[in-house]
Amino acid sequence: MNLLLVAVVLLFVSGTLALVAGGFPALSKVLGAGGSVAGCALGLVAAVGALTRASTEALGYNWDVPYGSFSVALDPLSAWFVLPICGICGLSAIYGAKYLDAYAERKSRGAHWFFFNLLAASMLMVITARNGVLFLVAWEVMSLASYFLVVFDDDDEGVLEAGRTYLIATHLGTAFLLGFFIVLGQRAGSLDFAAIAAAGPPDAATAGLLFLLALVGFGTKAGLMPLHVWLPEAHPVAPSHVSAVMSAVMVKVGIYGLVRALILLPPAPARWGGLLIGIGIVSGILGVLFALAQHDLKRLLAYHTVENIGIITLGLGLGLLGVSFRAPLVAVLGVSGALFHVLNHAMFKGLLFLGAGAVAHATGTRDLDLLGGLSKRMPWVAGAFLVGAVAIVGLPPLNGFASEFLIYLGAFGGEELSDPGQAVPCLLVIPALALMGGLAAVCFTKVVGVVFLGEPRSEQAAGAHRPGLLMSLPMLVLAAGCLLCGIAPQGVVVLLVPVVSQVVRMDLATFSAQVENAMVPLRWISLVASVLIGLALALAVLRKVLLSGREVATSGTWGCGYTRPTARMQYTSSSFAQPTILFFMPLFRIRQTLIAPEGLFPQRAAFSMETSDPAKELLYLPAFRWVGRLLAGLRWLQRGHLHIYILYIGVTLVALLIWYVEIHIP
Amino acid sequence: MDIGSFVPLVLALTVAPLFVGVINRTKAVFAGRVGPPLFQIYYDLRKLLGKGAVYSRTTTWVFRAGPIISLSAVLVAATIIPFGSWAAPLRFPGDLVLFVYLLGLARVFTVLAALDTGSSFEGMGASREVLYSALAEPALILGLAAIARKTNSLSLSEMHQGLGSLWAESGLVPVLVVVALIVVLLTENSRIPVDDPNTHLELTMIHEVMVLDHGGPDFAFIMYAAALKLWVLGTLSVDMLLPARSGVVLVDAVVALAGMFGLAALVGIVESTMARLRLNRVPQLLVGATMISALALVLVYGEAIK
Amino acid sequence: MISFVELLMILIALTNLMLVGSSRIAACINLAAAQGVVLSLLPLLVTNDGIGLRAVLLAVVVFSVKGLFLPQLLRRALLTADVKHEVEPWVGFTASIVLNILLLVLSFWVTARLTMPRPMPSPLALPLALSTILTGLFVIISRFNALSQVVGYLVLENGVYLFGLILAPEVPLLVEMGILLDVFVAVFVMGIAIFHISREFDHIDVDQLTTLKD
Amino acid sequence: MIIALILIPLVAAMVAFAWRGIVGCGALLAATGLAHAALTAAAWFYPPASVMYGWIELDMTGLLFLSIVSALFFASAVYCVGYLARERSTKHIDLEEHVYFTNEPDRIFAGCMLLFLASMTLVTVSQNFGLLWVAVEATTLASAPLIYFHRHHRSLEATWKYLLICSVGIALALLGTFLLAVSTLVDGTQVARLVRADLIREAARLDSRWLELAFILLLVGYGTKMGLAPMHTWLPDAHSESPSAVSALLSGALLNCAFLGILRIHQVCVAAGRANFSQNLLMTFGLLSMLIAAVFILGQTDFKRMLAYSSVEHMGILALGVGLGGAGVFGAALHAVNHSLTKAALFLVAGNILTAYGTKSVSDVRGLSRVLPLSGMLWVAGFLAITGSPPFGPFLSEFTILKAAIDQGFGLVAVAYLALLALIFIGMASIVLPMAQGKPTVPAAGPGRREVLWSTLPPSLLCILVLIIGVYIPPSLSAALHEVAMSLGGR
Repeated sequence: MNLLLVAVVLLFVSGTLALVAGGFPALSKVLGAGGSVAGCALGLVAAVGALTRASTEALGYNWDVPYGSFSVALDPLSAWFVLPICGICGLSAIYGAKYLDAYAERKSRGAHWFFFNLLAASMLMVITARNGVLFLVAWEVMSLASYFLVVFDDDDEGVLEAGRTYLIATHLGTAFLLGFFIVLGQRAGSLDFAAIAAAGPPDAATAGLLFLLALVGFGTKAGLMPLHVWLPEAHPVAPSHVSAVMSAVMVKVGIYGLVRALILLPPAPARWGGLLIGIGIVSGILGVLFALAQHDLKRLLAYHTVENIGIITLGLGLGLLGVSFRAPLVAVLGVSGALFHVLNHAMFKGLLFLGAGAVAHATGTRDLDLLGGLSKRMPWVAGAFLVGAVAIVGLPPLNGFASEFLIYLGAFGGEELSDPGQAVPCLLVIPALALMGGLAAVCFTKVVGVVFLGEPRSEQAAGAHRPGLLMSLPMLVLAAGCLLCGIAPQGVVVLLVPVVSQVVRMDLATFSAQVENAMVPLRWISLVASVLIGLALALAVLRKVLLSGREVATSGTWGCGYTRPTARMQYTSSSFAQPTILFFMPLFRIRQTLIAPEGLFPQRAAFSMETSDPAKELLYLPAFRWVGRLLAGLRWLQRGHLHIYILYIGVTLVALLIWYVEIHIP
Repeated sequence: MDIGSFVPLVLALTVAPLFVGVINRTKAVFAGRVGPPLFQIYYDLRKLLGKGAVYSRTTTWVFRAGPIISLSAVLVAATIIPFGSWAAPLRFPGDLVLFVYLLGLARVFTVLAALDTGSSFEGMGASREVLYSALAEPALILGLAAIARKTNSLSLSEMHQGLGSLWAESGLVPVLVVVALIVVLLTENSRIPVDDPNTHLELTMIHEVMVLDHGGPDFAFIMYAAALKLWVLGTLSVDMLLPARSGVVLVDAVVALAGMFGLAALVGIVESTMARLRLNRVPQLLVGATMISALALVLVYGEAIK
Repeated sequence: MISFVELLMILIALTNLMLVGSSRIAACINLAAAQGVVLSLLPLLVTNDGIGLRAVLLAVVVFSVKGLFLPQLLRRALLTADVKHEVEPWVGFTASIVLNILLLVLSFWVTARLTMPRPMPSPLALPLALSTILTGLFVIISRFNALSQVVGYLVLENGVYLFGLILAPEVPLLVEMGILLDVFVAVFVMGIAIFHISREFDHIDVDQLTTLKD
Repeated sequence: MIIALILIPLVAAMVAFAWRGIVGCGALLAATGLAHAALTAAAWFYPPASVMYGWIELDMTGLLFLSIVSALFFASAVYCVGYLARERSTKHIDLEEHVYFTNEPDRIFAGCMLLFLASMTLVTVSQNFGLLWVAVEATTLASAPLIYFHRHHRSLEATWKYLLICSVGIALALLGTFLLAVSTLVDGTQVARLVRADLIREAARLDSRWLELAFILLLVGYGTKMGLAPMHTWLPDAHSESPSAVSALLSGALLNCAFLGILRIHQVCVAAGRANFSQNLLMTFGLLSMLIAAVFILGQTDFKRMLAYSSVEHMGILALGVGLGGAGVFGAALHAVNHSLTKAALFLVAGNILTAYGTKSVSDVRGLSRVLPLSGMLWVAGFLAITGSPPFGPFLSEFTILKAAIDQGFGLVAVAYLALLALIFIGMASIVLPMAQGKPTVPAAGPGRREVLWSTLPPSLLCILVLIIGVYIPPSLSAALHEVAMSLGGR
């Protein structure tokens, strides 16, 4: 615990120093990034220690603000979330140190590093806070810091717009959290989590209210549908290493909050689990579908964050159902799958965003239809990105598969769920996950294919350059992590055991038994993964042997008889995704523009597809407009006429007099 | 694990190409031609393995990695499938999920290899392939889920054994599942009515167009992988359909083999009697298959209740 | 047979009515002045413990301030700011009178419900105090002219003062003096403001001051 | 000592008025402010004795508000040093009507500022309701000329409205004071003087009817001055037209003083066991004010008016907090401090923006953080603080008030409160942030575009104070706030 606090302090101090040293960019960069890396390293050590010891260390000091106390603790759950936070933040800092040089002449980067390290520190504080006020303060600092990171490039009006959307969304979400913590602390008369836990569970109605408040409040940060609208706006416009941190880690803090809330609340009734599963399925499927429809690389990735958060949520929901159905295996599998996916998603989403950043950095565009052929120009990035893509699609032998596999097992439920009423909600998860997997495959074959393969579609893409070591290294590390967690999942899930036992409250005997049940298939998975890789290598060697000594020619791609193919004839992302989108047409609000070729010698023809987010178009904008009109209807109150103003006073006075005389005097 | 459990694998590795041969022969018969010899695929494979290769300038290592990874994925998938009364060498709770995702892996790399060529035709095929398989996956996994719930086991081998024991009263469920499985099989292996393996117009192709640029050993890998995939999925259906146990291992094996070639013939017949569907009809077929699987799952519970 | 106090009360009521009814600013000022004089007589009558020094002093000050000085101030302002001497009302005169009557009724209704802490010098006193206040407000509201608004403010203050006089004569003298001083300064400052307005805008029609709005 | 508190500014004012050739009025202001602040600080450690038979006395509530007044006056005085220097030139071109106008002579301005300080000090120390009334009225009269510092049409209009509306309100407050006196009559004899202490001591014997009536009238009267909707109408005009230093004082100090008046009578009501009555009224007006503020902040085009409406909002929050009772009162007391400091800082920064960009229209101000880096930072920080974001003070107070609302079982009130806060956040976010960010609309170099210490130091210090309160409330302060809350029937 102390170590972690040291890490927090280190982050904060280094950030501040970087801000002070803003005048000397080099120094400020070293201070900021270096401090970030050092702090994150410390944090990782602390977290791993806590996980292996499976212990809880708490500290409590009094803090002179109303209802506040500086009580923090590092229990397995917190420690588990510290892993991705520190891992991703550290790596992103290394990456960012190089990435930001592009802005050298336009921006002072001291402030950036301040907020970056502040973000990391505040996330750690949120994870460890054990007092409502402390939690809220850290939470809001986190949101603000990330906001200022998002609007780093404030020359662009779009960036500011997106940032504002984000700030407002997160602020509204926080409003629900305020309510949540206050209501939660009512029985205890204190906002310390310990006291709340001691005070015993609230009645069912209050618990339900609390659950909803937490779901909305934390769900907004996590980006659950339909609370996700800010996410695809804000994540793309931020500098890429910030996008990585936000998309891979900060949304997870929302998940952490949800889990923490569930621990503080009484055991969940089945309907909570059902609700989570429902939301998870919606977020997952719609998330991936919208992702499929995007042309902006980073926006696409942002929507995939929504999808993966959906997967995590339905894993959690599965766990809750397991608990309430007395089905320990389902509970353990669901929760551990979800939490494992938290880590995995952090790794591959971080990797993907860093990759996207490298692409944007090298080509100056994020528009898929302008990219292509980058795997020749930046092979390492391409390789790493490919690993991330395979991982996010959830294919063996990588980590994405391992965690989804656990959720699948939980969904099948074994002998535990014989009653249809219980089994059906769980079984719903299966086709949903399958569909998500399939669609994710569509989406990422599209991304990898259009960005890295084929011929470049524009000069920018053709002129792309290697990103350099500082930017490549973090990606390679993350890729290695994805592979490692895919090949040896059981090794990681072992660390998860104490965490899961916190979430599913069951006696250790049954619990450990179930954990063993969950472990067996994982060992097999790791065996298969290694076999798969071995086979691939063997075949590669075989091929080499076969081709050795034979002539291996190169020529143009077979154009099916057409001899003058150009890069612009390639399939674009729009055309690749079109069949799928057309099939799911009812779910989209699509604007298609088609300039059909005409005549014998058509001059120009074009096809493009814009999809807008229905949640935003149909839910939020109308609501805001309505409120706006409602309030604007009162603006005649202040038209500048003095005697009208005094009339208000007179009317108020007379009204009050009459009211008083009528009501209070018999 | 016993030696017997390796028989299905060996069988798959050796007999899979023959299965394709049988299909082609059946089609030839229906078309009134002599058709290629049954072992044609073996000849092709040998010839291709002996050849050099020509690569497009556009392509990168992804193009070369495609066939390799696809083949190895399918190979691993083959080690999960039981045959006759032999359990698979690789069996553990949840291996059915692994099976589905291995096929997915194979597909993804085929598609990527296709996109690596930068040819618009191959892109076209790829974009169709991914949609269809995305829709096929739920059908497949739901069908397997139904059987899994029925036999209370998450391993294909155990499911197979389990079905055998309750074949008598298992009733409609396996049949429905098999129907769904066959649709999936036709899709995954791009047979008629989903795709026409020996059409000659690239615009209409799905699978074949994706491998246009491959040659030599790579193409051999692809052909072999395709054959294996066909065999594996076929075995799965046959296992579901004929889980009868005579108690004599060999008899079961023969029954299963017979089933396989029956299936091959069936596919051939379908191909030579049906026309391929319009591209935009295919998704409906797949959704239909998913519904059938779902129905099977519901039935499982229906039986559980009564 | 009505007492002298009653008479004064009726006078106040009449001044109110004439105030809302009269169209000339000068007349309004005079009416306000008259009201001030009437008020200045009251302390001598309402105090139940004989006429003491306090009462006299108060009467004198009130007379000089409300009866003489402030009206004079307003008259001078009226001259300096050469305004049209007709007040242009927002509410027509007849309507004003009717409304004023209604306000009077309202005051009676309200005050009737209250329990008096002490015997009133006259049953009319309290309602009239309230109605005078309301009248003052009404004048401020219904007149566009800065000067007439000040007059309204004076009437308002008169009402308040009447209220205090009949209900709480115990309020220490010092406070009353302070209060008078404040009213005095207030009107003074308002006078200055009006002077500036008339110089800046060459009119003192408040209704045209509507630049600041949302 | 208390007398000194009032006399120092008074004398200084006299000097300013009398001495025609005086130079360095800014210095005079700053010096007086410093002395005043020093005395106030001393008052924390050596509680001054009461004078004039307890008419003038410094209780904890008074001391709290006095400290706010003193601190803010000192800040604005320092700001004025730079401001008057900038505004020295005789003729100015009016930004909106493009006619020439002159400023008030410095010494008049300074004198009125000092009178303003004196009168506000008197408000905070007067225990007698009559005297309180006199003092409040005096603040109006002293501040009216300040609003008319820039002698052009709009400021004159604002002054007139301020003068008339507030005078009317004050007149009603006077009536309320009389009614309060009436309530002290038990069968014809007065049981208590109009001094707070006596009233509280004899509260049980007061006539509750007349007391409640008195509360109504004082609420309307002082509420007008405090800016509670719907009597708030003078506030945006006066705040937007007066010099920023004055706006800061009006918003941060004057409104509080008026609020103090309401608190005093509320205190009597509490003592008399009529707390429910006054609390309900306060809650109603509080929520109403927040609503009105939200209406006019959304889509506001003038950033000084936006700040003014935000003051209306926060006065509403104060009223709501006191109305909720319990911990809400503590929250309100804390919020009074937070709001004053933050809002003053914001107004001072607004003054810098005004001089740099020469416009009050939001749409014409962009890229502030590049033209005036420090002011830009303060502008955004102040916005975050005033909208109740951690780690700034207002978060804690607004949170406390929210908690009070929920704990007292006013669920709907809590919901409305949160909703309105959210609306106002949205409104201010879409006004303030675009101003701070983006490409500057004016060249970085130009008149008034250089940040001088006089104009940046005061707001910076205020912001730092707010930040400190946000992360650490000194035990002494919270003890004082608790004492205040206790005296107002809260916790």
